[in-house]
Amino acid sequence: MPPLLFYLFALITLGFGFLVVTGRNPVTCALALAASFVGLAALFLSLDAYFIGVIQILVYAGAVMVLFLFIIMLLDIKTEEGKKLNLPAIVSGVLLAVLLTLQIAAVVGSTELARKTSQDTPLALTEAATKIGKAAALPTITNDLKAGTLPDAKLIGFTLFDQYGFHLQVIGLLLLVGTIGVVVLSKRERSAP
Amino acid sequence: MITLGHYLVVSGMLFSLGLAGVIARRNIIIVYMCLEMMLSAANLALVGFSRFHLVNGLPDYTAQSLVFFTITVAAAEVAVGLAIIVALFRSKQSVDVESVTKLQG
Amino acid sequence: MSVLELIIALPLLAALAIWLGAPARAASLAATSINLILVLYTAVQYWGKTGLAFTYSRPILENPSLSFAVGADGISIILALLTTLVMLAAIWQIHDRPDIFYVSSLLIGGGALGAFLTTDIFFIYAFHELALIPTFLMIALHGRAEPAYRKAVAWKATIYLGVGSLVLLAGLVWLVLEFSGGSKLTFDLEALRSQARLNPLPDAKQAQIFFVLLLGFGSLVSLFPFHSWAAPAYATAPTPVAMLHSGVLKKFGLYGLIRIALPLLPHGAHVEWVQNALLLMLLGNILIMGLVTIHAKRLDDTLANSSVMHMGYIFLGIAAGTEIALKGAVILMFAHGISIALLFGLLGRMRNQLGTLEYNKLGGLASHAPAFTVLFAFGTFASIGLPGLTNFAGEVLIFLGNFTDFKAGVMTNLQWTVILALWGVVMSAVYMLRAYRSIFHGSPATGLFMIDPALSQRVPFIMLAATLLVTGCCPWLLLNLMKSAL
Amino acid sequence: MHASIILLLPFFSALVILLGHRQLKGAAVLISVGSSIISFIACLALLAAADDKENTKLLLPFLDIGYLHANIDVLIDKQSRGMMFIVSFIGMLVHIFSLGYMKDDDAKPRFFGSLSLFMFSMTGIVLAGNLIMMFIFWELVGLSSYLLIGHWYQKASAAEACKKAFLTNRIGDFGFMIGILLLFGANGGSVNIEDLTTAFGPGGTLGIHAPGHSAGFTTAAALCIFLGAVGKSAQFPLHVWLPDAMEGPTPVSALIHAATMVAAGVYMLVRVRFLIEASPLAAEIIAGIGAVTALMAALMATQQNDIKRILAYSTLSQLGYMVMAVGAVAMSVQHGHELHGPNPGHPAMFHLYTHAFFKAMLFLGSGAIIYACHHEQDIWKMGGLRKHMPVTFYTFLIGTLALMGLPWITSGFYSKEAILGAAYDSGCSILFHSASLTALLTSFYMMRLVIVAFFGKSRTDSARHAKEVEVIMLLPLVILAVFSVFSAWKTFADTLQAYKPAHEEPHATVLFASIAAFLIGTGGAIYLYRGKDKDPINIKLFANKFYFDEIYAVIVRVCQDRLAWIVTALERVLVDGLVARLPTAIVARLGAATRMLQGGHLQGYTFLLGGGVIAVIYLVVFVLPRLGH
Repeated sequence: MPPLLFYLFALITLGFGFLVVTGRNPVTCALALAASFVGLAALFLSLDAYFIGVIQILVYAGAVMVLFLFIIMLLDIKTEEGKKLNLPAIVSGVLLAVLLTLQIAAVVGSTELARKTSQDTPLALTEAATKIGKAAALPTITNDLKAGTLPDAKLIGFTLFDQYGFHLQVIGLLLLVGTIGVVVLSKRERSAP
Repeated sequence: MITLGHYLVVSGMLFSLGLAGVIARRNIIIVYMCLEMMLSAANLALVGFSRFHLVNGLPDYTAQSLVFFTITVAAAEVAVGLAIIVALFRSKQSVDVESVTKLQG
Repeated sequence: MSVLELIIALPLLAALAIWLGAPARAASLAATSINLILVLYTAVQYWGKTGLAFTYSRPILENPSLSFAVGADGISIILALLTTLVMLAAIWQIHDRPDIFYVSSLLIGGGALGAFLTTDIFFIYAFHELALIPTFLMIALHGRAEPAYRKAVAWKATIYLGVGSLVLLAGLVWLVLEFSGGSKLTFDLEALRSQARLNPLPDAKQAQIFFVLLLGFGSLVSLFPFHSWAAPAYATAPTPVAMLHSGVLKKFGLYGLIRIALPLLPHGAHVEWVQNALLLMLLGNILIMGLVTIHAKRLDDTLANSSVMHMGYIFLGIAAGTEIALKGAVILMFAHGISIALLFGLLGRMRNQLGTLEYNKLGGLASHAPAFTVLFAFGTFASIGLPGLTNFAGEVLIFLGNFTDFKAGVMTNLQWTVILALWGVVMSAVYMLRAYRSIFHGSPATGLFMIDPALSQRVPFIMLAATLLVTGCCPWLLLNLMKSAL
Repeated sequence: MHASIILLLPFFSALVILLGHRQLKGAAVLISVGSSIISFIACLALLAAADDKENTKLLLPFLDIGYLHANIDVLIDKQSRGMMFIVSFIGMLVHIFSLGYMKDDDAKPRFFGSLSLFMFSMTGIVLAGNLIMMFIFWELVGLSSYLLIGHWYQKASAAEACKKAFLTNRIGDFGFMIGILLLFGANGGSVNIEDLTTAFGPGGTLGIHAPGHSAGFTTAAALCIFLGAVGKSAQFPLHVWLPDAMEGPTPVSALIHAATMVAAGVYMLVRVRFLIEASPLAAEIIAGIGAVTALMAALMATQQNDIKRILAYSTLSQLGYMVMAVGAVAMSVQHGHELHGPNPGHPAMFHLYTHAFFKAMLFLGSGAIIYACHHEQDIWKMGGLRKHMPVTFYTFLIGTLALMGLPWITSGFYSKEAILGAAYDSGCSILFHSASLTALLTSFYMMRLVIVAFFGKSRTDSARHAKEVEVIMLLPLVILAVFSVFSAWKTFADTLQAYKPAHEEPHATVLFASIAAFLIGTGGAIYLYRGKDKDPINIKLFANKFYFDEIYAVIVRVCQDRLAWIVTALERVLVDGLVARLPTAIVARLGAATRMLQGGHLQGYTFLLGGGVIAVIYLVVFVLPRLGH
């Protein structure tokens, strides 16, 4: 994945992210956020996480952004024209952001783990076929591996259902509670308050 | 060459952007979007680590499953959050953060 | 059942009876007069004896051995006599006032009696706190100035005395822990005293504990740096409360020092840094408060500040620690209590009749109210230490007590302090005579005039003035009560 | 036994008058006069029973703890007997005189009560056996002078005068008490006069030749006790109260501010002369202050116009004389020559005795004049009273001549000459010269008074209509006039055990000086003032009493009132501020700060959250590794 592309996608993600933060009109912010998520998905792809990249676009850029737009339209939120800038909040926000970035950069710079590149961590797909324990029994995974391609979705599915079965059920429950919550919250009070 | 560091720095900057947005912005929806950004920045860092920490020659999929979980939680959270915003808007007719001071001590 | 318990119980029972609807004035007068007779009886019984008498103890708790023990020696009887006298006078001079006046006076007096007559540190402290509460309430409810100022003054006094009591409590607990040393914790004064004799504490520790006790008792007694609550409180307090608090309750701190601090920490006061600190503070009391009193433009400020100033002399007696000085201190406590109560009582009457107490608005009252003038003269000349009235006997003993170990030619800083404190006697003469001159002498400028109180209302003041004269001419009456070496 | 009568009778009479003056009405006066007569008779008995052993007898217990015996004990010796005679005799005469003088005063019981209180306290001082008892009655005398000066308290000037008198005395008592404390400490707890005399005597522990004798201490003690005398006898720094004390009724001035009370200071100095003789510096200072007071008061008297003020300043001057005599005698003793003679009385006491008689007589005479001229006190508004009031005139003249010291006839001459003698052989010539100058001035201003008041023609009709006062007021005048002549004669002086110089003839220069002073002074006055209607010489400085009153007023205002104002302000700001307001302010500020945390605005919360995260990262990543965890 040539470095140029990486910088391009990073620029897209951060640029639109900045637009989200500074945008006046909520709609532009929402769209900028969607674009930022697309850039992010591209970065996932560059990290050979194809399934996660697709999920990112599907869930975030698709569902969440649509939900935001829907709410903006529903509540007809006008652009904040002319509201006086809450200067102290902006200043403290920017200050904190800069401080955090510097700190992360310093931390990252100081550890040699971060200096590993994708070349010196090549994916040894063929030998992996024999070493992945229980997964080796599944022909679909071993055949792709031997064919030199990365069965990304299958491997995630195997990991999820093999090791994190219980966690999935909890997430399922969480989603259920979330939806019931939404219904209760947005039900219009029959009796006038 | 692109190293893990690059990805982490990008994720850090994205996270800071999100944090700045949460603090600086007055419109609660924008605050919410920045929150989503902070979550996705975390995902980026996780995916970065899973790619550069190989298990048996393959990327470390436990990290990616965690990313999967965060995405799910984020979705549920957005749903509930927006419902709250709607209820809030109905009672306060404004989405300005200043108006929400019910918890004042 | 010792007579002392009856003395303590009577006022509290009377207060209860009033609260339950008994006629306030009758009940309180009866209680206080019986109390006075009882205390006189104990004084006669105790004449010439030494050590504790009338002791009776009711054990309450086992492990920290706590018992409601009463007992009195010369000092407690003298102070009890002071309390009952001032209580009777304070209550007698109340007329057409709500019942709360009677109840609060009884509570303050009862609390003071309890503090003076019990020999258990716990109850000494507890009774004192009981006596403090009605003072604050009365200042806030029935004080003299407009409500906002009155409440501020009450608040200031409460916080001051509250913090003072806390410091005192810390000192007392430290003292008790030091002496019980892990074995049975005891609050009984006699047990602690014998323990102090057996294994006295090292001087350095004694000095520290003494200093903490001094700060605690000091702020209750308006020692110099902690005095700013006293003047406004007395100026605005209703008359009976002012009489009782400045006359009686303020003596509790000094009584505590003499009864608790000195016997248990004999060398505490003589350690260099403690003595110098105490001397500086009491000089502040005498000289600085003397000047502040001279500056006062109203009679109530003058009296309030002068009562703060006179505490300096008593502390001087305690600082000396010799037998003569301590007996002088006790006599001066008795004398100051009576004279300041007399003055505040008369002040209350003046305030009701004249409305104003500013010096430049008064003048020439003597021509209309001769009896009132004579009584006020007794109070004035007593408080400036005229021989023939009790204050002088106390003061001269304190001064002599400081010079007992004087070697010709070398003056310790204790003796230099006495010289400076002596100038306070001149200052007190200045402000008291200025007050007396501007109120009574001269021609009645402003048409404000007073008529003499009816004989029945004059009795309490005549009683106090007579006490001053009798004990002034024969101070040996009080001295024979204090035969036991201090 | 006599002593207890003399001491306690006036006290009970004062008490009875105080308690029952409303019921007693007229009788109060009789009680007080009766008590003064009885105590005079008791004093005569005391003089008769002159058993020469001096002993201190306990009368009443007062303060008796351990080795402190501050009781009411009585020391009867030559000095106290003589003084007791003077006090009770003149006291009785003044009581009788004021019967007439205060006839039309409405507060008579209060006046006579205070007079009895005064007799009680004066007797206390005279008979005092120890210094503390003397101090007690010292202050009681101050109180009675306060009551008597302020008798007509309605007058603002009288109210101010009595307050001023009491406060000035109080400053004197302040020094006196310090002196007593020093002696009490040094003498091991006994302030008994007899013990002190032995202690300072030849064999004693504190005397001048005693081993542990510290000159500084003795001088300090002597000067402190002298400060007490300065306050009471109105010597130089504290003399301002005596002229103002003339506000009181004239009999008061006669008794208190001429004969007895102001003499108490001199009496006390003679009592503690062992102390003064033990310190040369103190003796010189005392003599110096005495001389200065005498000279200054004499100068002031020359320019006064109020008859009582002139007599007040002349008293001041004579008191200065006596104090100078005490100092001079002490100096001469230190120079080695003892007071020789069988009963070595003291020139100061001798002058005190004679002065008491003629000065009381002069004051009572002036009282009669004022009473006759309807309370007119200015001598320039009198004149020609010689014809209208013959008896008063003659007695007044005798008193004046005694005061001026008419050679060989009047008692004043002998006592003044004794003092000049003491000054002469005190070894310091300035004393003698200033003393003789004062003698000259005395005769000058007294003759001026007599000429202006009695000779020439009456200047105002109140002087013209003045007629002789009743007999009850004249009687004491005549008796005192007789005494002012004969009190220095041998027989009488011996009974009073007053000082009588052993060698009959004084030094020639002393005799010449006193006669010359008398002649020049009288001549000058006659020449200047005969037939004049207004004062020819007019010296502002003397008339305004050297502006002392103004100076003291400024000192009081600045040192006391201004300082009091500053101290009050400081106390309120510093002490009240530091101890009370500062903690409350701090607590209030802390409260406000914590409240901000719960402010309820979301952005505040997130900011704090973010800040916390950064701080934790900083600590964990950057600080802890360096600390070696």
